[in-house]
Parts: sequence; structure tokens; C-alpha cells
Amino acid sequence: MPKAATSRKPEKRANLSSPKTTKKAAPKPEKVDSSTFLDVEEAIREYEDRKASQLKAIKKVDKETLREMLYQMVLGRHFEEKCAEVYRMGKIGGFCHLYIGQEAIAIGTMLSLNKDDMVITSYRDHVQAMVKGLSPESVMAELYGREGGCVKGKGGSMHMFSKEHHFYGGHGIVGGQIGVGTGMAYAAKYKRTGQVVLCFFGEAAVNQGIFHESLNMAELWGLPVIYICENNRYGMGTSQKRAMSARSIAKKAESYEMANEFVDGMDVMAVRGATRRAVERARNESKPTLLEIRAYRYMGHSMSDPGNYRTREEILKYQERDPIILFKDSLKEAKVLNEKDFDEIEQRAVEATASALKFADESPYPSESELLTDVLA
Amino acid sequence: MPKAATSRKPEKRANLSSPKTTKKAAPKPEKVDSSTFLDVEEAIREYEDRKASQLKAIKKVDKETLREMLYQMVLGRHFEEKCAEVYRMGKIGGFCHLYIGQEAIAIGTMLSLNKDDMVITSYRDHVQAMVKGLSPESVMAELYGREGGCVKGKGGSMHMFSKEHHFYGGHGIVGGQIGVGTGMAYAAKYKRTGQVVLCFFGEAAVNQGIFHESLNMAELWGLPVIYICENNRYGMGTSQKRAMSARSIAKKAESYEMANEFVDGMDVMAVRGATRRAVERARNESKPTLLEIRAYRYMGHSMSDPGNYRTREEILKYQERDPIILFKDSLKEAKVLNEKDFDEIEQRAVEATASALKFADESPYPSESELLTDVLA
Amino acid sequence: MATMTIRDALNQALREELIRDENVFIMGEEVAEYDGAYKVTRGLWKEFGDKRVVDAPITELGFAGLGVGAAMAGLRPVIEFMTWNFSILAADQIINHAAKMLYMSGGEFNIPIVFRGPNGSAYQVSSQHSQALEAMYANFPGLKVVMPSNAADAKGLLKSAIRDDNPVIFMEQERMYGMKAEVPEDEDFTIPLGVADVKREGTDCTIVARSMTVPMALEAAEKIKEQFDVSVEVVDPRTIKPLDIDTIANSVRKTNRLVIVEESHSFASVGAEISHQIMDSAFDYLDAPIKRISTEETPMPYAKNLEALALPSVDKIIAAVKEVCYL
Amino acid sequence: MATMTIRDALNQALREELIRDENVFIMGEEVAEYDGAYKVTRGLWKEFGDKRVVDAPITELGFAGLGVGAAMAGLRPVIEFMTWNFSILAADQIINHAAKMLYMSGGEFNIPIVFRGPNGSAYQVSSQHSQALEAMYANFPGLKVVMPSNAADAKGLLKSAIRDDNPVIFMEQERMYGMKAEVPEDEDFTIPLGVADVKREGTDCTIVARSMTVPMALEAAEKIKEQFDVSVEVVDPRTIKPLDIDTIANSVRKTNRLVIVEESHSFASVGAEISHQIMDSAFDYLDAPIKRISTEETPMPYAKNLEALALPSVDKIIAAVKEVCYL
Ligand SMILES: Cc1ncc(C[n+]2csc(CCOP(=O)(O)OP(=O)(O)O)c2C)c(N)n1
Ligand SMILES: Cc1ncc(C[n+]2csc(CCOP(=O)(O)OP(=O)(O)O)c2C)c(N)n1
Ligand SMILES: [Mg+2]
Ligand SMILES: [Mg+2]
Repeated sequence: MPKAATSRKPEKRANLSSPKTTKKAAPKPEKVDSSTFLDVEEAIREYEDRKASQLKAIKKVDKETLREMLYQMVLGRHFEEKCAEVYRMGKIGGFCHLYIGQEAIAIGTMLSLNKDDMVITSYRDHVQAMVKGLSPESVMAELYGREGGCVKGKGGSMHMFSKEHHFYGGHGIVGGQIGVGTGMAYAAKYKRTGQVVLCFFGEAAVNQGIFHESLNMAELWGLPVIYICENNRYGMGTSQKRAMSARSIAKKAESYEMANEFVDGMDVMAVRGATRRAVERARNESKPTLLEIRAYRYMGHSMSDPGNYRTREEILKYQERDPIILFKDSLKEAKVLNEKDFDEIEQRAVEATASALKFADESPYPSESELLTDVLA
Repeated sequence: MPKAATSRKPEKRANLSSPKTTKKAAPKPEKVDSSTFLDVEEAIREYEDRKASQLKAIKKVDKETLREMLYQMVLGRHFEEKCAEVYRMGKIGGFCHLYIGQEAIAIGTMLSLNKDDMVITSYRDHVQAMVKGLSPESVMAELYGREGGCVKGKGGSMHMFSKEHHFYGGHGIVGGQIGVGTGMAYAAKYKRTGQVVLCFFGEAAVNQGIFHESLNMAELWGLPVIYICENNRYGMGTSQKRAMSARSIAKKAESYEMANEFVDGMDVMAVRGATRRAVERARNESKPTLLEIRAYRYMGHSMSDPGNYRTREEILKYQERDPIILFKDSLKEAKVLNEKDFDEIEQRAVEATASALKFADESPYPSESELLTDVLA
Repeated sequence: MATMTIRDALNQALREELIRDENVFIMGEEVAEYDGAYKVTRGLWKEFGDKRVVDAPITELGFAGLGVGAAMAGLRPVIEFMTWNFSILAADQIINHAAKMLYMSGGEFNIPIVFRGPNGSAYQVSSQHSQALEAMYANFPGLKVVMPSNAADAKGLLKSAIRDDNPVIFMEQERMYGMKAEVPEDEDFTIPLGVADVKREGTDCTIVARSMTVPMALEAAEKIKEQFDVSVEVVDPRTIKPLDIDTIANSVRKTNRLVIVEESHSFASVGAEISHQIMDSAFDYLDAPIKRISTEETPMPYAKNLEALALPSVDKIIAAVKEVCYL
Repeated sequence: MATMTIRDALNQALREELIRDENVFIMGEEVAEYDGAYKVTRGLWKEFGDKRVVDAPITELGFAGLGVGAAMAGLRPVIEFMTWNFSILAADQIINHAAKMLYMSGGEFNIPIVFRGPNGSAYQVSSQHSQALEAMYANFPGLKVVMPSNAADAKGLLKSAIRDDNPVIFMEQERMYGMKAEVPEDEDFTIPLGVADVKREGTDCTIVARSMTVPMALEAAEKIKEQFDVSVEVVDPRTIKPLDIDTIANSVRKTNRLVIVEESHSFASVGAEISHQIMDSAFDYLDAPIKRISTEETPMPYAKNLEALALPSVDKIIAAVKEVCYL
């Protein structure tokens, strides 16, 4: 069971929500600035506030949906923790960017889409792919570089794709998918399919020129695309503050006279609500939206990360606000589930991940003839 | 004598300020939208307002400077009109982008710089180059592709340069100079030279990614650069409205928390004032500014331009507001000069241009050995 | 057959494909209301309207990326670069996205897109506007590269490019837009990609030329025939990638001599590739080293006399043929 | 002499040049506080501070352009691309601005800048992160292109690149950062750009290799000596442009056989250029067609087995040498 998903209201101690990275450590005073201090009073206040607003939102949604949301979050967390484990065993190669801490974004945004709505994202794509419908098996086998992977082992961690599930990848060039996603929305409008596009990227990608070029075209031509900036506070080792002159990313939309919203990415229901408003705007009015959803990346940027650019205290501060714990507590309080239901959910996630690992392990390497196929259609 | 520089207060007739493109023509109703109608009442009102504010500004500046400003504007106008003439005779090749209508920008921004302040601009660079100190001879000879040109005939119309005059070109890739200009400011700050950079570009260049990338870095690192968007309303045949989702370019600076100002580019004193404020900010506080200076391009984008994207009425509307006529009238009213002084100024401009043409005509073609020099230092 | 310019042939190809397939659309700077900077898209916006012929902001990377995404989602974009020089800004979307999408998605998403526009020099447009970029793009697997040299080829190849399921780099030449030739009128006239064309038969020396250098090579061949009674064969690969090396090699096996002419910088050029492949596949047939005429290794100067010196010319071709024929 | 890794040799070169010339500064993603994505800049930010070692936002085009402007105005920037793959976004500033500035300004503004970073494949980093781009950049006049293959060369060449008054494309290889060799300790140790190095002498066959394929070629040469008693000479051009073709040609005139090995796509590659130039300058000395081993013509696959197949290898080199030696 993924420990971080343990249901507990924050208490006055530090190693509460307990992924490995948060084990209590001697503070490194030279790196700590006041904004990163762990203020437990504040954590509790925030927790109560979030829960209150989450509870309100929960009331409007059916139980099945809510339980599925929690399941997907727990699966995402558990799957990624296992990835880290098997990566260290050498079963996964290359880069491997984990999603731990950001689950509320993928689940909150995607679970109320239509099946044929299109999604595109960066290299941090495992959980996005699964929420969009790819099986954990096909994702894990891809990570292993095996024939059973969703793209036959040719893409790897950064390049999950599935036409069937309208999942358009999995892209490795920071910002590149912002242009491509804009084009997908162009096609949807052109063909009047009624599809909308969710286009995900990190906050550091916002500095790339293509963000600017794409938003201008999307607003100019009224494209049904929702630009979702997953602001996890860092691009590799560089905090937003050190890379961006402005504090608000959402407000950058105003340069294009585009609708925008700032969203609390620790609250899956807030994410869901904002996305639904944006989806409506896209679907009914063919208008784009920029969402800045603020969350936090618990793990390193990829599996090799010196971690010297932030403090343990800072990580801890955000883990105190874990989106899974919060959502579980809310659902319990709202009587959507009890502890036993939660255990079952966790069990399902554990089994799904185990099955994925087994499938991946047993899947053969791609045949050598694959080297030269798919170069041209 | 350049007709457009004739001193006359707008009257209730159309072909007042009279470059060839404005000859009265049958309106093309299918292309006219209300914003382009020639409202003569409004033109007069605007003229009076501008003159009133210009007169105020004039009072604070010495006569020599004011006369030099007028001279440079008249020279710019006349020089460019001659370029058009000799281009049609085949003496200039390739592209040739004229500055007619925008003179208040180059002169208003540059004439109160320090000598060693740096300037960089696009392909529309003849007047910028001359205002920064290059001789009309060396600019015209460059247009002719001759040895006596400022870059020995290697660059042509789009690529004027002079290290001596701190003129950094003359660049042909839309937006490219925004990145380069940012770097020049980086060097000035690095070396603590006290120089500031004026970086010019058109309003269509604002859509390019490099604008966004550069402004972010400039604000993030506090670079002494003034980004000057010469908003002449069109990028080739595309109006701002058809290429940009937002109306205000100046406000785009807010995406970077950068200082900015919208400036009336028909009023050379307004341009001068805004630039001086920005230069002070750059020089004393090492902070960048974005200026949007709105003017109008009277001629085609380059010498080959079908002109089918706008109406004669629209051109006329702006020519009624000619910046040279206005400035001349203001100076007369302020008793800075009389008609005779103006005739002398015009005479000087005519002579300078004639001398430039003669020099260019007599300058030899570059020697063949130049083909392979300057490839590597 | 009708006689028309390359410009009109391209225009016809675009028009026919717009009619044939409603998923085809054209996007680029000034392609619509302005009728195209070089008038290749003349009249198309009037006929097909805002949806099918779209003026883009000056954001090459952005609209190339938009094209890639639109292609992924089922459209067949034709993206015009006003000139290929500006495509360098869009190279990431062409090279890292369009070219690799099919492969890295394990065959899930092909990218049926055409990037087109004039390539190479024009008339004194100086360093930043005169580059030929075929070597750059042909280096990357996943792209096809096409360079027509006359009106019929221009039409037939462009139609094939639009119907192709892969990203195609389609390179025209501004100096050639006005050149006329006969063009078949059949709406299903296409020329398959990947097939070279022998533009002139000969027995003593092969010239491989492409784009603007094909008419030069033909002129040189005539003059050489007259002056030296040497019979020159001119082969135009038409498609640079995939390259029809067999047609070239067969020619060389017959003539035993090869001159390659290209309007492109020489270092790691397409000419170098042809030279290497011929050396590999017809080594024993070569009676002289392969000679290559490229644009001089310098950014393009503006001055008229220097520009002329920098480019390939009929005289340079004649000199090269004389050299390989030991004349 | 001290034994050190290529990573440390590069680091030393940077450090020494930062000390030597206060106009030198380093900019790139994660080069400062993070110590460099691949640790080439380790410790430099701590030692030289925010002014000299600068973390840039992820805006390749922007900070490459900033570098060009800073160079115009008198600094000597060293711009790191985290990998060369990302430089494609910056290509316009490299190709259209840095490479052409001196020429189009008629000699007024030279651009003393180094663009550096790892080039080519790493370990299973898939299609968008595995490209080798030397052919692309070497095609454009106005750029120098350098590719070291051992620690001493890495240091000596990087110091020369930083002191050079032109834009230099400096390409490292991630797989090689940990390789050790002896490196002179003299602070004025430099290796001139444009001079090839014979890494191993031999009489029967020449291999031209660069970057990662040099150690492969040396290993292959040893094995060939053992197995077939064939003596292989290995030449490393080190600088791709300007290319020291004379050293290669002299070797071929001695051995009469040439194999070119490159970790790069083959079409219009640097290998093609070397092949053409040798054919041109040593045609009569060649006893067999020149053989070229390149990366396979496909985007890089992720799967370990496929990645290995795609790349050059010692076995492929041995097979090629056998072929040209008719063994
Ligand atoms: C164009 C480009 N530059 C640099 C990189 C290397 N890189 C990969 S991810 C990354 C950080 C991106 O941060 P952000 O956009 O915030 O997304 P996050 O990783 O936080 O999800 C960097 C620098 C890249 N892949 N592409
Ligand atoms: C990257 C690039 N794309 C396209 C062009 C062709 N082009 C030259 S000028 C121009 C219009 C630019 O308009 P704007 O920025 O408003 O400047 P203006 O010409 O009005 O001064 C275009 C499309 C170019 N030179 N560079
Ligand atoms: Mg981030
Ligand atoms: Mg404009």
C-alpha cells in the first residue's frame, strides 16, 4: 500500500505522510528560505479549508465517479512508486519522470472528458496515459521497452501513445506539445467533431516561445483547447522564481485576451470544477482557456536528480497537503466510502500494478525487424 | 522637395499630404471598414490636440536639437522617396523596405541617446542607420551593392551595420533581432558600460516566440534594454487584427511584470518623452521597458506590394496626421523656425540625398576577392 | 497538355487537391488575402475561403506545430514557408515532431503534411534569405524531400506529396516560378515520389542536377555537344529522399563519368551523398573522380556581381564536364 | 600529465578560460546551481558566481540569441545546450545570425561564441533525445564544428574554441563523459582547430572516426590486427569544419583503403563529405570503394536491443574493414 495515501489528518509532527523522501532530516539552514518552512498550524488550516470546499463539490457528484477518481489517484501513486523501484533494479532505461504529488491534476482534469476528447502531454506521461484509458500493462511494458508496450517498446517512458484512447503522447521537447495540441484542436474545429483538447505542460515550458505563439493562434481562431500548466514549482532544478520574471502564469493569458483560471492542484475537486468550466467553454463556444494548476513534485525531476535545489522541509510542507489523503478524508466524511472500501481500492491498485509488472517482465523484446519499420508510413 | 512634408493644417479635402499612394481613388466598398473612414473633423481635432501637447514638450528643448530633429525627419522622408525612385530604375536590387510615415519613431527615440548607446533593428533600417550616424552616402552605396557601402555591398538594404556608430544592424529574420538586442544589453550590464540598447521591431514580430523568451529574460535579469515595437498596423499584408488576438501590445509587458508605455508615433515629441523615461529607467535602474509606438506605413511593405489589403482612404486618413507636417507647424508656432529656415532644412536634405546618390553611383562594385572574405574571422 | 509556369502548375496542384480532399488545407504567411508572397496560392482563398486557405501570424514554429497536430488528428495540412530560410525557426517541429512521430508512437500516428515554399537564392536577397536547406532536412529519417525542376514535375510531385501519408519537404525555387513547360491536364496526373527522371539522354558523361540547376545543366549539355561533340546525360532525381540511386548509377555505368550540380552549400551536401553512393555502387565504372559544383562556401552576398560568382553557372558546369572528360 | 575523465577535462578547460578572460561567461539550463545536467560545469557557479555562470530559463532560441548579441557587444559566451537535440529550437540564431553576422556586416561584427553540449545517443533516451547534428551545422559556412574523442583533445580543443573569434559548435558525447585519459596540465595547453590527429598508425587500411566512434575504431583495429594481421590506421579529424582533409588523404594514399565511421544519420552526412573529398583528392589511390558505417536511417528506438542495433559497433567496423580489404 502506498504510504503517502494513508488517511490521516495532519498532526503536529513532521514525517506524517511519509514517502521516503520525507524522512526527517537535519535541516540545511543555508538553503531554507522562509517560504519553505513547515508551518504545521498553517498546514492544518489549509487542510480544513480545502476539505470544506472539497466537501461541497463532492456533494454534486455521484459515488461511482468519486470512487473511481480516488482509485485512479491511488493507482497513479502506487504505479509510479513501483516504477521508481524497478528503475533502480535496471528494468527501465533512459529517463523516467514520475508524477507523484500531481495526481489530482491528471485525474481531476481528465475523468470528466468524453471518450474521444484528445489529450497530449510532456514526457511526464505515465499517469496521464492510464487515466486516459491505456492499460497499466501496456504502459509498464513500454517502460520496460518490450513488444507489449503501448508503442511496441519504441518510445519508452517519455513517449506513450494510443490512437484508440485518443492519447496523443508523450513528448520530450519542452513545450513542443503545446504547438501540436493547438493543431489537434484546429482539426477538431475544422471537422466539427465536438472534441476538445487538453494540452498539458510544466510551468517551465511556459517560457518557451511556442507557448506564446500557440496561445495567440488559439485565441485568434477560437480553438477548443484547454492549456493546462501543471505548475509543480520546478523545471528540473530551477524554481519558477529563478526562471520566470512574472509570478502568475494564469494571468499570462491576458496577453492574448484569453480566459484563464488559477487552480489549487492539491484539491482534485477544484481541478475538476475548473476543467469542466473550461471544457464547456471549449465545447460550446469554441474558446480556449489557460489553467494554471499548482501542485508539487515530490520526487526528483527524473530518476537522476541531485535534489540540491530544495530542502526536505519544503518537500515535507507540500506532502502535509497530500491530495490523496485529503480526498480520501473528504470522501469518508461525506460517507462515500469507509476504511474498508479504501482498502479495497488500494488492493485493486496494488493488483493492477503487480499485473502490469508481470506482463512487462514476460513481454519479449521487440523483434529486430522492428528497427526499420514505422520510419515512413 | 518631399511633398508630404509640406506644412499645412489639415483641411476639408482628401489629398492633402499627397505622396503618390494617396491620390484620390474610387472607394472599394468591399474592403472599407468603419475604422478606416476618413473623418476630417476628427483629423483636425487630433491635429490640434497633438499640436497642443507637442508645443508643451517643445518648450523644454533647445532650438538646435529641435531643428536637428526636423532635419532628420525630412532627410529620412526624402532619402526614402529617392530610394523608391532609383529602385524602380533598377539601381537597387532585392528587397527594399521604406520608412515613410514612421520617421517620428527613429528620430524621437534615437536623438537623445548617448553616442555609445546601441541600436538594433529589422530590415526596415535605412533611416535608423542614418539617425544613428551612418552617412547617407554609405547607406545609399550599400543599397546599390557597392564597395563604398557601409558593409562593402555585402549586406544590402536589410543589413546596414556600423561598429563605429554602435549600429548593430539591419536584420532580416522577423523577430531575430529581439534576441540579439537582449544579448547586447546583457553585455552592457556585464561590463558596466552604462550603455542602453534600443531594440526595434514591427508589431507582427511580437507574435514570434523570441519576443516572449527575450522579454522574460530581460525582466528576470534586469537588462538595460528598451524594446520598441513600431506598430505600423501591418505585417506585409496582414493587419494586427488578423494576426494577433490581443489589441494592446504595450500591455503584453505585464506578462513579464515589465514597465511599458503606449506612445503616439505621429508625435515626435511624445516619442522622445517616452523614450527618455525608458532610457532613464534602463540607465539608472537597469530595467527594461516595452514601448508600443503606433504609426503608419504609407508605402508598400517592400517595393513589391500589391496593396490589396487596405484602402486608399485608410492611407489617406493617416497621411492627414503626418508627423512631419505637424512637427513643422509646431516649431513654427513656437517660433523655433520660420518658413525660410524650413526651406533651408529641406534644401540640406535634398543635397544630402543627391550627394548620397552620386557617391553610390560612382562607387565601384566590390572586388571579386570579397566573395570569400569575412566568412570566418 | 497546356503550357504554363511552375507557379501556375503548383497553383493547379493545390487547387485540385483542395477540391479532391476536404481535409486538405493551406496555411502560411500571406497565403490567403495577399494571394501568396510569390503568388503560388493566387485565387485559392477567394475560391475556398477562410477555412481552407489560412493566413497565419508570423510564427513559423507555432504554425508548423499546429500543422503537425492537425495532421495527427486527421487533416492533411499544406504549410507554406514564405521561404525555407524561415523554416529554420520551425525546424524543431519538422525534425523532432513530424519526422519522428510515426516511429516513436510505434506506428500509431503518421503525419500526412507537406511543408513547401521557395528554397535557395532569389535576386539579391542577401545572406539570411538565400539558403538552400535540402541537405539539412534530408539528413533526418522520417522526412521525404522533393525538388521539382519544371512545371509538369512541380504539379505531379506536389499532388503526390499532398496524397502521401508522410511529412514531405517540398522545395521550390523563386527564380524558377516563371519558367514554362507543358503540363498534362488530367486531374489524376501525379508523379510518384522517389523516381528520378532522365531529362536528357547521353553517353559520355552524366550530370546529376536538381531544381534550378537542371535547366543550367541542360543548357550546358547543349553547348558541350556543340563545342566538343561530347554527349551528356542529365539526370534529375526530383525526389532527394528517398533517392533513386539506381537511375543515377545506371547512367554512370553507361557514361563512366559524373558531375553533380547543386544550388546548395557543399559541405555534407546532397551532392556529397550522391557522390558517396555512386562511388559505393559503381566504383568500378568510374573513369574519373566525381566532380561537384555547389554554391560557394560563404553566406550569400548582396552585391550583384558577388552573388553571381557564388552560384553555380552554365560555365562552371561546362568546365566540370571538361575536367571529368579530360578535355 | 594527469589522468582524468572527459567531463573533468572539459570542466578544467572552462575553469581555466573563465579565469583567463573575464569576458568569458557560461549560460545554459541547469549549468549553475545544479552543477550541469551532466556535471560538466560542476563547481563553476560556486567558484565564479552568478555573473559568470548563469542558469537560463528553458528558452533555447532566446538564450542562444542573447549569446549572439552578447558576443557582438564584446563578450565571449559559452552557451550550453543540455543536449544538441534542443539546439534545433535555437537553430535560427545559430545559422541565420551567428554564422552570417560577420559576412553580412562586411566584417564589422565577428561572433566569438561557443555552443556546446552532448551530441548523439545516450542510454535509451529515445527518438527526440538521441540525434547527432554535426552534418546539419557543418553544412553552413560561418561555423566551426569540433568533436573531441578523448580527454586531452576535449580540453585542448575547448580552450581553442573559447579563444576562437568565430562561432564554434562544440559537440561532446554523453556516453564518453566518464572516459579517462592523460591530460597535460599546462594552462596554456591548447589544440589548434582544424588539425586532424592520427590516433593509431597503420599501413593497410584507414579508418576515419570521430567522437564516440574513435574508441570503437581503435578497438576494432586491435582486433583486426590480432585476427587478420591487417594494420589499420585510425584518423580522427577532431575538427569537422574546417576539415583537415590532407591528413586523411595522406593516410589513404598510404593505405589505399578507407572506412568512415560516424554516429550520425548517413544521408548527406559528414562521412559523405569526407568520402567525396577523398574520392576527389585521392581517386587514383583507392583500391576499393570507400565504406561508411553510420547510425541506421531511423529515429532512435527506445528498446535496448533495438538501440544497440541502430548504432555503429566494433563488429560493424570490423566487417567494413574486411570488406574494403577483400578479406
Ligand atoms: C527543449 C528542451 N529543453 C530542455 C529539455 C530538458 N528538460 C527536460 S524536462 C525539463 C524541465 C521542464 O520543467 P517543466 O516544464 O516545469 O515540467 P516538469 O518536468 O516540472 O513536469 C528540462 C529542462 C528538453 N527536454 N527539451
Ligand atoms: C521569420 C520570418 N518570417 C517571415 C519573413 C517575411 N517577412 C518579412 S517582413 C514581414 C512582415 C513583418 O511585419 P512587422 O513585424 O509588422 O514589421 P514591418 O515590416 O511592418 O516593419 C514578413 C512576413 C521574414 N523575413 N522572417
Ligand atoms: Mg515544473
Ligand atoms: Mg508592421
